[in-house]
Amino acid sequence: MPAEKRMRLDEAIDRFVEDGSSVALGTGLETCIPFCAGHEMIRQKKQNLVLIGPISDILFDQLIGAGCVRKVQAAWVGNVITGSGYNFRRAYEQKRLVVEDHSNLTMTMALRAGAMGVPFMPSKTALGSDLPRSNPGLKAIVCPFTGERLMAVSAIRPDVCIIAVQRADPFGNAHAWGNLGLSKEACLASEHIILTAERIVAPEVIGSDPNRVLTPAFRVSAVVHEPWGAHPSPMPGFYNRDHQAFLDYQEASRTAEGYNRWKATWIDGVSDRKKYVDRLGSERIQSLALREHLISEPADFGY
Amino acid sequence: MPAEKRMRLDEAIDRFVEDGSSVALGTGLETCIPFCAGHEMIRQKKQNLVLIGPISDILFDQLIGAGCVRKVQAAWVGNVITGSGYNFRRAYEQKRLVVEDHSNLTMTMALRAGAMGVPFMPSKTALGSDLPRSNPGLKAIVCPFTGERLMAVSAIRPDVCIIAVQRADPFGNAHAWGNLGLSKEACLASEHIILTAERIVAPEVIGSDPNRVLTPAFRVSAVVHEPWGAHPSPMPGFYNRDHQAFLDYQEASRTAEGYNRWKATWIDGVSDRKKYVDRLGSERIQSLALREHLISEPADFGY
Amino acid sequence: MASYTSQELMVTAAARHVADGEVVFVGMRLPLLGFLLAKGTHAPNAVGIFELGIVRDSAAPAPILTMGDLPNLYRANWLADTGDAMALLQQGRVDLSFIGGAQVDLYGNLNTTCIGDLQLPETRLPGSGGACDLACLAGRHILIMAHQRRRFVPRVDYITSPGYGDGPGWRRRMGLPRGGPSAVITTLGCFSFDPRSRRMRLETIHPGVAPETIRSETGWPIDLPEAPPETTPPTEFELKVLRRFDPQGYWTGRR
Amino acid sequence: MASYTSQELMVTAAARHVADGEVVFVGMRLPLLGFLLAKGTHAPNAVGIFELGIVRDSAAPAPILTMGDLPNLYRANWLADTGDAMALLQQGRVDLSFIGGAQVDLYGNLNTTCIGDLQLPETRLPGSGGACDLACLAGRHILIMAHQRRRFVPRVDYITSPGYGDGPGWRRRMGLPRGGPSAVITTLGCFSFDPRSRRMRLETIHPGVAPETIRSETGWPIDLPEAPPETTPPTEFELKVLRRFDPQGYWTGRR
Repeated sequence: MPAEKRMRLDEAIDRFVEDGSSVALGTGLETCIPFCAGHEMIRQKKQNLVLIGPISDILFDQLIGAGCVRKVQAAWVGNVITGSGYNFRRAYEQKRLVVEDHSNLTMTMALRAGAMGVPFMPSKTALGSDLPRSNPGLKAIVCPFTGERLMAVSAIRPDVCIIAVQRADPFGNAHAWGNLGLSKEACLASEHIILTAERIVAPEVIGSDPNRVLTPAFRVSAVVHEPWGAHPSPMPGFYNRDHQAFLDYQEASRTAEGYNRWKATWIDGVSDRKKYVDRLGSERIQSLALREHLISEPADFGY
Repeated sequence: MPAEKRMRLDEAIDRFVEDGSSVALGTGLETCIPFCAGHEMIRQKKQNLVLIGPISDILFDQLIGAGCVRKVQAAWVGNVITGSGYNFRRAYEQKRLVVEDHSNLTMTMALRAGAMGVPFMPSKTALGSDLPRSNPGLKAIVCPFTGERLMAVSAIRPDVCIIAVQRADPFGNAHAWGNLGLSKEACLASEHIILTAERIVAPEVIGSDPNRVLTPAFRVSAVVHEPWGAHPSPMPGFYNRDHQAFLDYQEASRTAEGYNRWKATWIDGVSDRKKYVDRLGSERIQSLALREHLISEPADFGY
Repeated sequence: MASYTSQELMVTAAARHVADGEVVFVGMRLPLLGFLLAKGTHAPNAVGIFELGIVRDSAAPAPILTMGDLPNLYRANWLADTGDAMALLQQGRVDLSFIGGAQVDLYGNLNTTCIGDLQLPETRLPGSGGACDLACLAGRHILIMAHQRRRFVPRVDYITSPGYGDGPGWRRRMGLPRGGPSAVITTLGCFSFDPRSRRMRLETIHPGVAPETIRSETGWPIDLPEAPPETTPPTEFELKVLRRFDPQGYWTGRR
Repeated sequence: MASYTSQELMVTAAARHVADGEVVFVGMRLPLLGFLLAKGTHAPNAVGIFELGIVRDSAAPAPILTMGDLPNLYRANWLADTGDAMALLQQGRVDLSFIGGAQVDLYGNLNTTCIGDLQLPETRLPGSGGACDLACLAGRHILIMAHQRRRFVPRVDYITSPGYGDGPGWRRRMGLPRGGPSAVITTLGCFSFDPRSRRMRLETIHPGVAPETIRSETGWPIDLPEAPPETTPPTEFELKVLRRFDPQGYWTGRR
């Protein structure tokens, strides 16, 4: 019998995210961002984190504003529907934050190199760009076969990867669906994997469709049951994007004081995700529910 | 409305596989091998083909025995449950066949390089082995970041990739499930993709689960309805492996004459897959049916 | 004639660059609308690739603010990995993409990383996202920008997304396999690049804009024809389709 | 004592190398049986990775002749790509693997490509499959071989799967990140490699085999102890489990 890995979110963050850890978050780009886990890191006052992700939407900005972050390795940090991430800007402009600039493709290759256990991967992007000026992990090389110029991307191997999934069993088997972004690479590349799941289900449910599994259970360190864990980002099969939350955050975070008030309400003012959802209120929650359902055609995995 | 791509197998092979084409086949390794397509290439007397695949099981051996093949790029050519591929041995030992030796990992990286549009990918395998002696696409390099020794693998970009899938719509949208091997890389890397499908279904069926799709429809050149197209290899959700066919082939192919008799019966003696299945007979067919079913848990792709 | 906002004019101009059947790598915000507008009008067979790992050849069934909104996943042709979308791009399977930016120069180099010095910038911007990749690897790409003197500079402070670098031959020397900006659509006009000099040049001026405004809002001495042709305004049909995709005017400035 | 075939002894000896909880990259034929036997006896928590793109921590629910048989996909932990299985291997997540071969030398280098000259071989063999990758990248690997003088040669004709090359330090010099053969299980005995010289040495001799047979079937002057210990034969329980997975004796020679 494999080991049960179920635990509370605060336990998982306490055990696997240390001060100084490198943490991959938001690897679905815009969907399934594990906001619950970022908020718990803020509540636990983690320090000197290195955040890794392609497009973090506002989660990176929130962690930066709370003073948890030393460095960001990302392609884009901001607010997808409004633009700027103000805490990110402030921290960088005040030299409190180191940024290693990636593109989505170089980040993909960096995590894929980590996943594949090689120190680099070649690409044809970023040639001629200034990205190598703000990223020592990018270096132009020459192809040993064709002689053409390529951009080598150095591997990234996060200490921890946190992924919000739809359903998991207590042993770390989990189903993820929708656009998957860099999630597969990030899981494979990371030393520890924390899954936050909308639902905990029996192993038989996951075993009925092993193609829907994101990463093998033996590589998973923790399984956390955290409904609405990705709010305000969308979770396919569960809830839509809460655009208003992104707009509200944009307004609130224009100043450090505004951000702190927002944080007092939505992070420090709620002890866990359950309280956060209570604060959102049932009307808000209901407005995000799926209205149009589309159920996948069955596949038979028998013999 | 996108274009319909449905056609008969003989049309698809005639249009997209030319003499001298490089063709990726058997990218599921042991499952979903498109035997139907290989047999049609033999019937059409294709010449000077370059076969690309990790472990072809006996399909490569059959094409080699029929004199269709100039070169093989593969990790392993034989008969998975019995060992040797006799036509392969004869052709190589008589210098009628060029082989570029890969491992499963170097073949993965070669097709992945082709898929990613880069001329090579680095690996840590095959270092110290003799594979570079029989494969000019392998070359030891030094990592530009760490200085460590790596094996660079040159990209492979097949002219055609033929994949046996469970179900497809007439526009090239298709579901594939089970172990996927190198199929995703092979599709992405190839100029043309021919899908042979156990079932043709409405677009709504495929659209209900876009995560189950192997490759985007706009890259597919032909969709062929070919039930039992992968026999004697197994097709998840449809039929089990026909071990007896592999054993029979082993015996038959020990001599060139034996192979020719086998070919006269099972390839030249049947004008298409329907006739092949008739020749197998209903008892044989029924013995391969799934007895234990396992239906995938639904996922909701709504909004 | 229909009334329309400046953003609606820009999105319409962008959409018209999409030929039917083309494969478009679709970015955030205005580019997303441009693609939807093209699909809804003259390019019904265009295929959209989204960096999240989405390929779809139909428009989303409901209005979306961003590509990660669930209607954009609904009945997609393919939900896959970002690496799969990038594979199609890097291979050369993408005909066209659109990129927005904060700062551009006369060779079409784009900056979305920092205004001023990289170490001590006046403003730190969000970064590349997929823009660098699109500028390097799409068959061609189109820039969509607010036209202001502080944004149209002789040389960008940081090349996030390469244009023609320092002129003819630069992309080849850098090792870029193809592409380059084919157009710039601004709040004042539509621009292209001279095939010989690779410098930005005016194609059409938006209705009601004075050539002098373009000159004064451009940070280098831009050559302008005496009487530049006008940008064709959006048709009623285009506006109707566009407003179906952006009913609140979130992106097109009617809120 | 139970009667058993030579193959049953070999599979049992192989299975005993699997520690509970280990991650095993499982190859074709005898290695597959060895893994199933270990899972069914002392290593119920072993995890199997298969090059087809399969990860499973339970035994297949029905007998299988090869890893692609559908019962091996049934309720797997993960059905994915070969590249995903290879990622786990290349990263160093695989503790152990088993490889069969046609020709081996005293440093454990394995040949499954050609007997004789590469260009004009006496026999062309199927090639590496995943064997080269396992020999390069698993934490350790075990060779399973028929013990015959023509197969146990001083130097293999072709290194398909690297062992210790030409001796101590060779793997490091080649750039291999870890690993090396930890045992060779043959039809005559079980062997390991001297940690200093990296040469193959006898550990146990199979019941009923004369030391002289090993000497005469080995193509280099192998040192043998006076009275080598005997390989522990399969227990009744091991045979019972093994025969459940190979009911026809297809692999274990009872047909």
